Order: sequence, then structure tokens, then C-alpha cells
Amino acid sequence: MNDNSSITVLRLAGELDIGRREEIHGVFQLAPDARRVLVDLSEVTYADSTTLSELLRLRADAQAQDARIAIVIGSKRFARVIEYAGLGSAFAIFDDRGAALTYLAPGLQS
Amino acid sequence: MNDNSSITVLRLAGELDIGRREEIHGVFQLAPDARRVLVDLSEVTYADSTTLSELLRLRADAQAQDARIAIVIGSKRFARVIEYAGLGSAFAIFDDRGAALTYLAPGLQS
Amino acid sequence: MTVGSELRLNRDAEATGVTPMRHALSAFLDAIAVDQDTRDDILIAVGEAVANAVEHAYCGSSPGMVQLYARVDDARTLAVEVVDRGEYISRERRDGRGFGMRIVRSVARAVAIETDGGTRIHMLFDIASAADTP
Amino acid sequence: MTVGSELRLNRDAEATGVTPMRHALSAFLDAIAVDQDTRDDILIAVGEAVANAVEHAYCGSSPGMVQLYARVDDARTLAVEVVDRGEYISRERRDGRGFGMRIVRSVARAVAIETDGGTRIHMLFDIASAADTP
Ligand SMILES: Nc1ncnc2c1ncn2[C@@H]1O[C@H](COP(=O)(O)OP(=O)(O)O)[C@@H](O)[C@H]1O
Ligand SMILES: Nc1ncnc2c1ncn2[C@@H]1O[C@H](COP(=O)(O)OP(=O)(O)O)[C@@H](O)[C@H]1O
Repeated sequence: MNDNSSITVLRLAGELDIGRREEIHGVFQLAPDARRVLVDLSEVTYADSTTLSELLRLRADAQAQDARIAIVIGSKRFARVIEYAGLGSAFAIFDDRGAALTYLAPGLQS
Repeated sequence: MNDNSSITVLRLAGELDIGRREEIHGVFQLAPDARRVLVDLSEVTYADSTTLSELLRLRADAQAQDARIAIVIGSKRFARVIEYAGLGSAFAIFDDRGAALTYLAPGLQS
Repeated sequence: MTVGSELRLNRDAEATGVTPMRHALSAFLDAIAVDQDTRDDILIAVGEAVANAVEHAYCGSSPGMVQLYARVDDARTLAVEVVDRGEYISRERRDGRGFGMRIVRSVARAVAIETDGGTRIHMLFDIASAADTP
Repeated sequence: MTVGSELRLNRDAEATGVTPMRHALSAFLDAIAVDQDTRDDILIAVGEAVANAVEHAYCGSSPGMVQLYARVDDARTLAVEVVDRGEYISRERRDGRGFGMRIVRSVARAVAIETDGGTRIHMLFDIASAADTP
């Protein structure tokens, strides 16, 4: 399905807490051939450790199949939560999509 | 300025309470030659007695210059407030603009 | 389950405080699962009482405080008090005014007013909290 | 002026209650004029504690209640308690989990946990309520 240059986009929006755990888990799934993954959380206005745990699980899944992940985060408050959890350097985080795409596929246009 | 067929539109939106009294008072003003007045409150989501008092004052101003007023109200909660205040029959109230315009200028298109 | 839930807000009695106090009461009522129409009616009644404290209580004197206290008394009753420490102004109904207390009385199941050392309006509202229905 | 303001919410400990409880706390903090960044930090910490009561407290037993109690202690301190009557689960940190209490400790000035007959998390937060600055 995914050729070498294609990018998988996983997207969530709004307020993410334990009430949406199953939805978050369902969205953070990788096709076996995914190699470049853009996690677009630019419209997420609130996220707690539910999302952090799911992101760590997604990161492990990605490592297992040699996929690269870039996360786009729009809200300051969400970015702070990642720091508070001590996960500031666990993910490749970008505040706009363009920079995330460049990281995923340098030299490609999308 | 206003010929016989023109309609003056006074419009407010959002939540109207005592914190916006001066703004409400400022918007509910009539030019001396206004004869047909559409008070468009279709986007008002909350209004209390501050607005009711100002509407009564506007109604008196209109009567003094023989102008006709139609009020468009969008929210159920605002419509209920008018009932609670015992003002259900004090105003010509419509829930859409088309009906209000017909009341103001039967036979005219706007 | 929501019995005992309460909200107490102490603030300067100023016009800019009325909206955020009402929003806090609104979110409180949502959190205890009061249905929307009931919530909206309570908001308008309590909003009128708070607006009166802002407009009338400290007329001529230096501005003081207004307190909003809401409490789920039993599964079907919300008790609300709006309190200021100003001076109650007793007067005849003015033309085109006087709708605030009329709205309060239309919405609340019971209303009582104390005007000793300020104004204290007690209101009881029927609530059928969705969270309490089995 | 806002000292003594408080919010107490009693609810069934269920996942759908977490959002409205947080929204109620958010509007409460707005009504006492806590600045936005401080408010957002408090919301995430308290949100984690409430989520823990929902997720862990009644694990295996029949679901019970969660109580959120927030109080302006003095002009610079918000005290919050999140209480359930379930059973505290003491365990080693699991891989990829255990961020909730870490976030709570990062944000709160002080944290204390009682695990007697349920879990009671006390948190103190610095607030510089805009309404209290002269
Ligand atoms: N908190 C208060 N402090 C002083 N006077 C009050 C207070 N609340 C109500 N009143 C008196 O009651 C009157 C009627 O109030 P209300 O029905 O809300 O109408 P309005 O505010 O339009 O006059 C007020 O004009 C005022 O004289
Ligand atoms: N209210 C509670 N009731 C029972 N156990 C709790 C409660 N709060 C926290 N715990 C225990 O503390 C552990 C750590 O919580 P936390 O740091 O939020 O991470 P997580 O919820 O991801 O495990 C939980 O896994 C649980 O064992």
C-alpha cells in the first residue's frame, strides 16, 4: 500500500482524556508497511497522560517496523504536559506541519 | 436618509448581561427618520433583564416617532426569559428574519 | 451521587464579574448533569440576582463583594444564595424596570430575601439531575 | 476578595465524568480570575488525579464515587483534594505508564496522598489571582 515516499497521517482533535481512550488507541495504529508517520495533534487543545501512554506505545510499534514518527502539537498547554511527564526528548515534536513533513521526508514535497 | 421602504437593522450577538449595558444602549438607538426597525438578536445566546429594559425603552422611542419594530430571537432560552418577565405580548417577535421582514414591509423584498 | 456538590464564589461586585460567575455556575451544573433547559433557567435567575448586587447594592458607597453559593441539597433540589453586604434599596416598581426579581420568582420554586446588613436572596430550584436517575 | 471561594463536586467515578468535572474547575478558576497558564496547569494535574480515581480505584469492585474539592485558601493558594472510596493499588512503575502522578508533582507546590479507605490526594497550587492584585 505505502510506497517509500508516502506518509501516514494519524489525526486527533479537541480534548483528549480518559473518556476518549479507546478512540485514541484506535487512531494510533500503524499499517505494517508504514514507514513515515505524521501524528497531527495540531487541533488538540487538551491532552493528559492517556495520550502520552498511547504515544509511547505507538513509538514502540514504529520502532519495531523501522518507521519514523513526527508529532505536530499546536497547544502550549499540551506541550507543557509532555515536559512535566519528563518526555521532552522522547518524541520528535514540531509546532507546524511543514517542519514535521521535512523531518519525515527531507527533499520530498507533500 | 431612510426612504419609506428602507429598513434599519440593529444587531447584537453573544451573551448580553449587565457587563455590556452601555454597548446594548448604544446599539438600540434610532435615527429620527427610521420607520421600520429590525432588531436582529438571532445570534444572542443569553440575555437578561438588562436587554429587556433596553428593548422597552427602544419600543417607547419607536412609538414616539411612529416606527414599527420587529425582533428576531434565535435562542429558546432568551425567548423564555421574555415570558418569565411577563413581556410575551409586548413585542413583535419572530424566530426568523424572513417573517420579521414581511411584518415590517409587507409586499417588499429585501 | 451528586448530593453535597457545591460552588462558592466570592468576588468584587463589578459588572465584568457577572459573566464569568455565570459561566462557572453553568459548568458546575453540567458537571452534576443537570439538563440544559433547567440549567439555562437557573442561570438566568441567578444571573439577575448577581446583577442586582452589582447594580444596586453598593450604590453611592464604595464597591464591596458579592457571593454566590450553590449547593445540591438533595437529588432534586439546588439551593442558591446570592449575598452582598451593601444596602437594599426598597422602592416602587419603576417603569420599564423591575423584571429581575420577577424572572427570579418565575423560575425558582421558592424565593426568600433578607435585607439585613446587605441583601441575601435564597432560591430553591428543582433539578432532575440525570446523574441521579438510575 | 476571592478567598473562601470553593468548588465541591461529587460524582460517580466514570470515564465520561472527567471532562465535565474539569470544565467546571476551569470555569471556577476563570471566575476567581486565575491566569490562563496557571489554570491550565492546575487542570492537567487535577485531571490526572480524577482519571486515576476513575481508572484504578474501583478496579474489580463495584464502581463508586469520586469527589473533587477545590478551595481558595489564601490569595495565593488553591488547595485541591481528589477523593475516592476505592482501594489504592500500590505497584512498581509500569513501562510506558506512571506519568499521571509525575505530572501532578511537577505542577503542584505540594502533594500528599492518604490511602486509607480509598485514595485522597491533597494538592496545593500557587495562584496569583488577578482579581486580588490591587
Ligand atoms: N442586591 C440588592 N441591593 C440593593 N437593592 C436591591 C438588590 N436587589 C434588588 N434590589 C432592589 O429591588 C429593585 C428591583 O429589582 P429588580 O426586580 O431586579 O429590577 P431592577 O434591577 O430592574 O430595578 C431594585 O431596583 C432595587 O431597588
Ligand atoms: N485513585 C487511585 N486508586 C487506586 N490506585 C491508584 C489511584 N491513583 C493512583 N493509583 C496507583 O498509582 C499508580 C500510578 O498512577 P499514575 O502515576 O497516575 O500512572 P498510571 O495511572 O498511568 O499507572 C497507578 O497505576 C495505581 O496503581
